[in-house]
Amino acid sequence: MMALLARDLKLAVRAGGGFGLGLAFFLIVTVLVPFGVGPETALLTRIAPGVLWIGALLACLLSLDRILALDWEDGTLDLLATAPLPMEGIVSVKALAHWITTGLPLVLAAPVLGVLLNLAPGGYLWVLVSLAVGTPALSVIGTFGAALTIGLKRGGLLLSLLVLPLYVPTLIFGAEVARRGAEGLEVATPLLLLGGISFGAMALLPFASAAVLRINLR
Amino acid sequence: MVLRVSNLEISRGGRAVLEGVSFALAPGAALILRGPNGVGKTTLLRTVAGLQEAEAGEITGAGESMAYAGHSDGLKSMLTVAENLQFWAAVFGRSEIEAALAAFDLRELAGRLAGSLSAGQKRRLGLARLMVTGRAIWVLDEPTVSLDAASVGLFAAAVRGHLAQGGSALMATHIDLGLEEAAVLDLSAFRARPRAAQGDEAFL
Amino acid sequence: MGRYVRFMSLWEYANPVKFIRTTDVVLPWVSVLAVLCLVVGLIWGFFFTPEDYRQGSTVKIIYLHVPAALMAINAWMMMLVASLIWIIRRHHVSALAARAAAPVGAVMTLIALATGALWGQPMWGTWWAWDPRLTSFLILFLFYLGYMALWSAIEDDDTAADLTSILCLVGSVFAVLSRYAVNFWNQGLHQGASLSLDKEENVADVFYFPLLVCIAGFVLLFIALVFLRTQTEIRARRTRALIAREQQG
Amino acid sequence: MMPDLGKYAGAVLSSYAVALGLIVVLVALSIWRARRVKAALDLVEKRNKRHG
Repeated sequence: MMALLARDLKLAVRAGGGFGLGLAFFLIVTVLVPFGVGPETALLTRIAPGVLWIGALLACLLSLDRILALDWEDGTLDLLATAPLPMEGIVSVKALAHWITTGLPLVLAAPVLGVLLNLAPGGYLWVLVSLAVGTPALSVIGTFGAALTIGLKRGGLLLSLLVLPLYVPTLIFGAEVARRGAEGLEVATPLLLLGGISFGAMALLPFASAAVLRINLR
Repeated sequence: MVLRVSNLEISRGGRAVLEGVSFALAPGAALILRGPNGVGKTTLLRTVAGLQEAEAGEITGAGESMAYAGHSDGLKSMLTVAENLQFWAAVFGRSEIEAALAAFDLRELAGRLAGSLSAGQKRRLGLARLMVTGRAIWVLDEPTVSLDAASVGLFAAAVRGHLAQGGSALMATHIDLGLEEAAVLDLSAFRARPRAAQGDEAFL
Repeated sequence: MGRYVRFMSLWEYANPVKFIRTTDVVLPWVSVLAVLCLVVGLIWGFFFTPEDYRQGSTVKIIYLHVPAALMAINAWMMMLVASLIWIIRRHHVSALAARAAAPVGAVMTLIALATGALWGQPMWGTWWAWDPRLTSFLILFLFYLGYMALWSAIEDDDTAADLTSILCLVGSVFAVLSRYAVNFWNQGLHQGASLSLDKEENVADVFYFPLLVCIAGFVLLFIALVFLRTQTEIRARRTRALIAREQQG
Repeated sequence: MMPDLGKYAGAVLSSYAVALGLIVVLVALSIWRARRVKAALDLVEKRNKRHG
C-alpha cells in the first residue's frame, strides 16, 4: 500500500501536471471572478469564502479522471487486482494520492488567493480548516465517480455529471464553515457536520468504489 | 501448490466460449494453451487470475500463489526500469530485483525511464516483473509478443529456471519456446456449444 | 395445507415473460383508472374549489405540484428498492424497472419544479428562490440526470445494471445528506408539508379531497408508465438477445 | 363555465399547461417507443420461427 502511494506521488512529481494544473486552474477561477462580478471590495469580501470553495471544488473535479484512467489504460489495474492488496485499499490509496497531489496544494493556496478576493481577516484560518477537512471527501467521492466511468469513451463529461450532485453536501457545509468563520460567527456545528461527511465518505465509499471497479475490470 | 481447474465454464461478453475445461498444474510443470484466435485463451487466463468469474466449475490453488501477466505490462513510463520493478516487488511484499534484471538482460537499462524503452525491452521488463513477485504459479497471456529470438531465449530460460525451483507456468502462446517438458492443451476441444449468453437466458 | 402449494411467490413476477403477461392484463385497467382519477381530480380541483383567502386562485396549482413532488421522491424510492433487489437477487425485471422509472421520476421532478416556480412568482415575488425544498428538488433532478446518463453510456446490459444500482444506492445516501445540508443552509420560505398529520398546518378539507384524487391519479399514472416502459425495456433486451443468438448460428 | 382566476390567471393556467404538457409528452414518448420496440421484436421473433 505504501509502495502504491509512494509510486503515485513520484509519478505526480515527475509528470509535473499533477500539482501545477489544478493550482493554475484554481488561480484562474479566482482571478476571473472579480472580472465577472466587479471590483467592489465589499462585495468580494462577502463572496470570497464561497468563491474559494467553488474554485477548489472545480480544480479538484478537473483532475478526477486521472485518478484511475492512467492505471486502467496501461493495465496496471488488472495487475494490481491480482496482487495481494484488497481492492478497497487500492481505491483508498488512490484517493489519498489524489488528495495529496491535488487537494492539499489547493488547501495551502486558498489563503493566498484569499488576499486577491479581499477575504476578511478572520476568514483565513477557517477557509484553510474547512478546505483541509472537506477536500478529502472530494477526493474520495471523486474516486467513486472515476471508478464508475472508467473505460467509457465520453467518461469525462459523465464523470462531472455524476460527481457534482454528490459534492453538494460537502460544498454546503464547507463553504458555510468558511463563510461563518469570515463573518466571525460560530463555526462548530457546520464544521462537525463537514467532518462527519468527510469521515463517513472515507470510511464507506471505498467499498462502493471497489465494488464498482471489480465490476468494470471483469 | 497444485493449480487445479475442474469442469470450468467461462464466458466473454456474456457469451459462453469454453466449457468442461479441466487440467492440473503441478509444481515444476508448464502447460501451454493453444487454439485459434477467439477460442477463449485470454478469458481462461483472466478467470484463473481471478479477474473474471467463472460461470461454472472450480479453480483451486491459484489465489495467493499466482502472478498474472496480461497483454499490457502495467509499466509507468515516467519511472525507471528499476523503479518499476521495485514497485511491483514492494506490492508483493518483497524487495529483491537484481535476479530479475539479470535474467532478462535489463541491468544496463536499469536507470532508464521505462518510457524510453523499445517495445521488446518493455515486454522484457513486464516479464521480469513476474520474477520479483516471488509467486509460484505464473499465468501468462502471450508472453512473447514483440520479443526477438534472443529475448524469447531469455524468457524460456527464465521459465525453465522457475520450473526448476518448483514453480509452474500456465501460458497461452503460439511460438515454440523449446520447452520440451511443457504439456500442450488445445482449447478447441472445449469450445462451448452455441447457447444463449448468461444474462440473456432469462429473456429467451 | 395443500392450498398453499399453489400460492404464487411474488418473485415469479421477476420472470420477464410472466411480467409481460401479467402487466398486459393489468395495464389497461391501471391506465383507465389513472386517466379517470386525473380527469376527475383536476376538473374538481380546477373548476369546483374555492379560492384560498391568502393565495387566491394560485391554490389550484396544488393539484399538480404536490402529487408531482410526491411522485418525484417515490419514484426514486422505487428505484432504490429495485436496485437493491437487483444487487441481492439479480432479477432482471427489477433492474429494468428501475431504468424504466427514472425518466418518469425526472419528469415528475421537473413538473414539481416548474409548477413551484410558477406558484412562487406571485406568492414570493420571485420565480426562483433558493428555498431548501426547491433546491433539494433541483439536486434530485441532477441525480436523475446522472443516473439516466450512466445507464445509456454503458453498453453491456448487466454491467450497466450493476453500476447504476450502486450509483442509486450511493446517490440515495447523498440525496438525504443534501436534503439536510440544504435545510441547514437556508431555512426557507416554503410552507411545511401540505399533507402532514398536524391539523393546524393542514390544507382545508375543500382542497384536501380533490387533492387526494389527484395524488391517486399520479400514483396510478406512475404505475402504468413504469409497467409500460418496463415492458419496453424487456422487449428491447429480448430483441437484442434473439439477434445475438441468430448471429451465433 | 371557466372559473374567474383573478390576477393570478397567468400563473395558474401556465402551471396546468406546463404540467399537462410534460405528462402528455412523457406518455406519448413511452407509447411511441413501446410500439416501435414491440414491432422490432415481433419482426425478429417471426424470423426466428420461420428459420426453426
